[in-house]
Amino acid sequence: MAQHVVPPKIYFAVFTALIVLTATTTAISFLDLGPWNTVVALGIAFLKATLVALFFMHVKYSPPLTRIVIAGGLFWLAILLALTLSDFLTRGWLAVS
Amino acid sequence: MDQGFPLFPQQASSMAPRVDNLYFYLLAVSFFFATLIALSVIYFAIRYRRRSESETPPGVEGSLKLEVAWTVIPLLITLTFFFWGTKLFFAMNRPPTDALEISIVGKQWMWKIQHADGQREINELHVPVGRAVRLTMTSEDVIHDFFVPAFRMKKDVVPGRYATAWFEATRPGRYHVFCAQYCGTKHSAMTGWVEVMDPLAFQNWLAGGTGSESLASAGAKLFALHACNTCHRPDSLARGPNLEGLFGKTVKLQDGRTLVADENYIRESIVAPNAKLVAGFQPIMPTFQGLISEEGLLQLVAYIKSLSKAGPSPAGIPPPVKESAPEREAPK
Amino acid sequence: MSSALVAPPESKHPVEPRVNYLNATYGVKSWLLTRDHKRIALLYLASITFFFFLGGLFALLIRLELLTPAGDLVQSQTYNKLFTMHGVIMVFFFLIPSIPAVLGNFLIPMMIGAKDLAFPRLNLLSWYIYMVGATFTLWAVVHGGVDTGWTFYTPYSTASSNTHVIATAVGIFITGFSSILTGLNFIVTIHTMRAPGLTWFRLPLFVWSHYATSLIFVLATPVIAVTLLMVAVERLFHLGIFDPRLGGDPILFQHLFWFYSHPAVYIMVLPAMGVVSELVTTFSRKNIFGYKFVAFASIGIAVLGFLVWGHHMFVSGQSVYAGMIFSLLSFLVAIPSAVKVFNWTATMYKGSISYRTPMLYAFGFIGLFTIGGLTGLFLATLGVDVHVHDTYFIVAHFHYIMVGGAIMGYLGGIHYWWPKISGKLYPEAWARFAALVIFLGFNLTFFPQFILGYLGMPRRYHAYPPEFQVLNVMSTAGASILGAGYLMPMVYLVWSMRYGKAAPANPWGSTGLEWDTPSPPPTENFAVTPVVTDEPYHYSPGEVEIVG
Amino acid sequence: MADARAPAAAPSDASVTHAGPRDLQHHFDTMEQQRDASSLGMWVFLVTEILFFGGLFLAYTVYRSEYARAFAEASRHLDITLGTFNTVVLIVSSLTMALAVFSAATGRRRALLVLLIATMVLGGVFLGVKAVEYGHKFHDHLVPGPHFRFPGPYARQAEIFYSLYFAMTGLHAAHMIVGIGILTVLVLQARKGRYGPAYYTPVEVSGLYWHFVDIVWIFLFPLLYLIGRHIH
Repeated sequence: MAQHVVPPKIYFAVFTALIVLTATTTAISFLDLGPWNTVVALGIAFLKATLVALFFMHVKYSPPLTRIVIAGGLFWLAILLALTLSDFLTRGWLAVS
Repeated sequence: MDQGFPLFPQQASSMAPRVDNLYFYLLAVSFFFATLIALSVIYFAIRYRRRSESETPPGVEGSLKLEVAWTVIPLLITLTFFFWGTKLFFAMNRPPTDALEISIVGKQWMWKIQHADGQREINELHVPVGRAVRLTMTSEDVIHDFFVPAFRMKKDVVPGRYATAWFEATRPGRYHVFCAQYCGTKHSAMTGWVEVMDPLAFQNWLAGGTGSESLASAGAKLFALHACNTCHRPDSLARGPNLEGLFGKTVKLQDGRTLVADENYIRESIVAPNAKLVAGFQPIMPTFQGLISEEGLLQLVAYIKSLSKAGPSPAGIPPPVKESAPEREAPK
Repeated sequence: MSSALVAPPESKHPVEPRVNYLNATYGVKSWLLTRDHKRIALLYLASITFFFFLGGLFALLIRLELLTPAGDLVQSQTYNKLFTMHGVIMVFFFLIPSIPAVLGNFLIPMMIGAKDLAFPRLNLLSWYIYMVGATFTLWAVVHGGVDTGWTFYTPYSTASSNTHVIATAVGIFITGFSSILTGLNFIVTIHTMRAPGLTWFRLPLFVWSHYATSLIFVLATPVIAVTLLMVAVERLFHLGIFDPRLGGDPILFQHLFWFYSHPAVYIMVLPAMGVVSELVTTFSRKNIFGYKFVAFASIGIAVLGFLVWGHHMFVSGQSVYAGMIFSLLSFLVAIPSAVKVFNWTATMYKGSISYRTPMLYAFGFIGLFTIGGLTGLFLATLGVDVHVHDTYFIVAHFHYIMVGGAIMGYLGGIHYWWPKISGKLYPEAWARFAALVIFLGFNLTFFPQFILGYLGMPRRYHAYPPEFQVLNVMSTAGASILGAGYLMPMVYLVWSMRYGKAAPANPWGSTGLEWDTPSPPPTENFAVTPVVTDEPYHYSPGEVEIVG
Repeated sequence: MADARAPAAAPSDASVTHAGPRDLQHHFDTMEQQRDASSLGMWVFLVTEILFFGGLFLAYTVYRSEYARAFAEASRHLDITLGTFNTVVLIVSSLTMALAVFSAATGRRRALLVLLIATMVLGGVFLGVKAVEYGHKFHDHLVPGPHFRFPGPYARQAEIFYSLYFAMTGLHAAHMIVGIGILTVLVLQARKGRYGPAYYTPVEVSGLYWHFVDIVWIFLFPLLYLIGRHIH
């Protein structure tokens, strides 16, 4: 896994992409897209995070186990968020709690 | 009630037999599986006990059919528990509409109870037999839990919101009330009694009460005292939403959400007015957090609810509480 | 799994004292700065035994108080501190580390043919972190204890209690990292340091169950860490994250707390299941029935264990629909446990079953864990849980799983690997007697509590109505027998260190790799890394019969 | 599975405990196994960090869904220019860290040293900007507690927003300080020429940690700073 040495030009390319994305997300946040604001902001953040992980953290060149570990971590975070929100979002449904 | 030591709780509410039937079903299935496993383990342990150290039993790999069987069968059985349990749970969480309204305020280490007609009790709850009773409960400090084992009824009483529970007593008598959520030093002293009386005896008890004014009329007084009517008024000068007919109506909020105005919404709008701002109104209402006690909030909520049940009755005179003839109902 | 390495001749009494991990180096420094996973395991053994008896002392005081309906032994404030400290110490300082940190640390490297865990220094750091966390908690105990219950429910813990909540919360926060490091160490070791030829499906089930437990360590513990941090910060700066008066929501605390605390109960029972799988196979001298199903049942319990925490909150104000979802998922998590019990029972079919002490503990585990598991179904059923929530029915349920299950498994494991750990044999007669006393004392203590629970006696009550007294007296009687039962192994195991007969390398004729090393093993475990060619638990030489 | 190990037939180097390259620890068979273990260990640790921050993200999500307007209002008082600047600072520090790992792998000792120090400096700049921001909050009475003042009707909900703001950015800053500590150790070791193409696992593993802390900020920045911008 670490044997694979990533050439610096890939790092610079990823770097510029990240800077551009940062500028975009800050700029877009001033437009009123209603609920879409959050979706776009999180989408860009997720994209930036994936770029950092794949290239800076060498996940692209790592054995599949690394990807499984990351996917597991994100899935467990999703469990925590989803099942807790399943309570908060359905509180008002039954006429009386 | 103190004869020897009981091994099973009394069934004193319409829900009790239904819960116990499910409990016995669960007991039966568990007993079956527990004995099945215990007997087979004991039988194998004796039948195949080690007779000599050099004994080498045959290797047995396993069997897919058996594995699938003892995965699917327990799953199907547990699903029956799930559906029956859920049916009961929904019944427990849907109080009948004509229930007698009683509000309870849990406070570190006592239960303060208020009847719709104004009677106040500490750690004592008098109810008529055969009549559904709906409890609207909140807490002044930490989480408590109103638990009546004989009714199989329990509900956490969380500060900052209303918890609702209901029961229909089916047998006169005195039954324990426990606080079932740890709440501090005298948690185990925060107990009380539910006194289930015949309807006639209950009426006499009601009449003999301290005769203080009803919840709704006390609420009307508070409504005037805090000058709520300067903004909440039916005419054009109103700067706050009109409260008549509010209870049970769907309200459209500033941020687009809509919700049904229930007790929790009314209470929150008094304590934190801008949490759920009504569309078309300015956030100018001050918070009354700490200015009005929990009892006062219950009285205000009762008053606002009374505004919507019987239409615009002049403030102060509560509409007569509908007294349905409490015929002896066979416990459901 | 006998390895190509020729095991040393089965000599009853090794002639000259070989160099082993115990006498390789001497002096306090050699123990306090050791990096040998076996010595770290013994360090853990000593510290958790101290906490077991401290927690047990609190339990006895509670049971003594409950002899009488009136609260007359101690004041209610003291009683609240007693059950809180009993809960905190038993859960965080005994049950969670017990099997993984002692037996797991000692055996996993040996079972997979490695010289040590992947990160020996982190392993020692994990013990020191445990001790620092324990010091904070002991400081709190000595200075007046904490009275919030081991659950720290807000707003009582953040706004109302005036006891040492922050010190205890910080203590548990620190000890959490000890679990994380142990879990991380096991996962990396099992993935990267298995001996050549040792594929995943040749691993002993003890290793599988510890792999599943490590997943829970790593995925659940951080959430309780950040939750206790928030409680401490909220208490210090009067913030409102969980305080309704300041706009917070106490139910959110319960979600965060139980997201960790339910998987934590699987941290406690899964390692014991791993031990029982080893015991049942060795003492039936038969390979496990349905190896893959038992292995994946451990992973299934670990994963499904994360989806069910809401069944602790059915009456807490959680929405009815969320209650339904958690109830359904709670039934799913019960299935893998049932599969394991059925497979253990099937393993005994046509076996050659010996009644040595470890097997008695395995029988005890299967019996009591089954009752604990089945009563869990009562609590997952929405309709019944409303009545029994926060009563002694729940107390009985989780003691059947933790004491009937986890501690029985722990004691079985300690007896089974004692010859390997200490190089000495324990006195068989005393050990069997102790196991019987523990089994009887346990049932007399906790079975009456099921009846008390359905009668409606609430948990954490200092005084109770008189009609509950008889059942409580029975429970207290059982507790004293159980207490006496637990003292016996403490005595004869320590005695056996000095006076026990020398143990051969493989006293039980087991097939694990750990039995290919001498007792007690050398620091490097294996002179030459073994090469594994056989299937796990291959007790019968002939080809394997497929049943049904 | 990442357990591509030396073929079973050649356990030769395993039996020889200490003769291998100086940096091979005794209980590992090969350098590659040691490297696999170290990076897997760091990745598993980063998963615990995901869950650790996850608890705070859950609290943020729940309260934002309940008090959306108040949170938007409160977040408008955060300084977006400093926030954006800090995000760029961290991205640059990720670049320098990645290049540092590259230099270690290719034996460029001087470049490794310079880049590690650059990463530390950038981390310091980030913390400096954070300190300035916290100073502004103290000045504007926006620190939760007795002195908390918030104009307009949403004072209570805003106080929860700022509790979460300080909790999340504070925890992130703490991780940043630990990261700078690790880099200091790396710089000291790199000065002694400890790391080269044969052995640079510590640099690589510390890089994983540093990039993770950057990713956490990549999510914190929009969630805390950007949500209130579009509401006028």
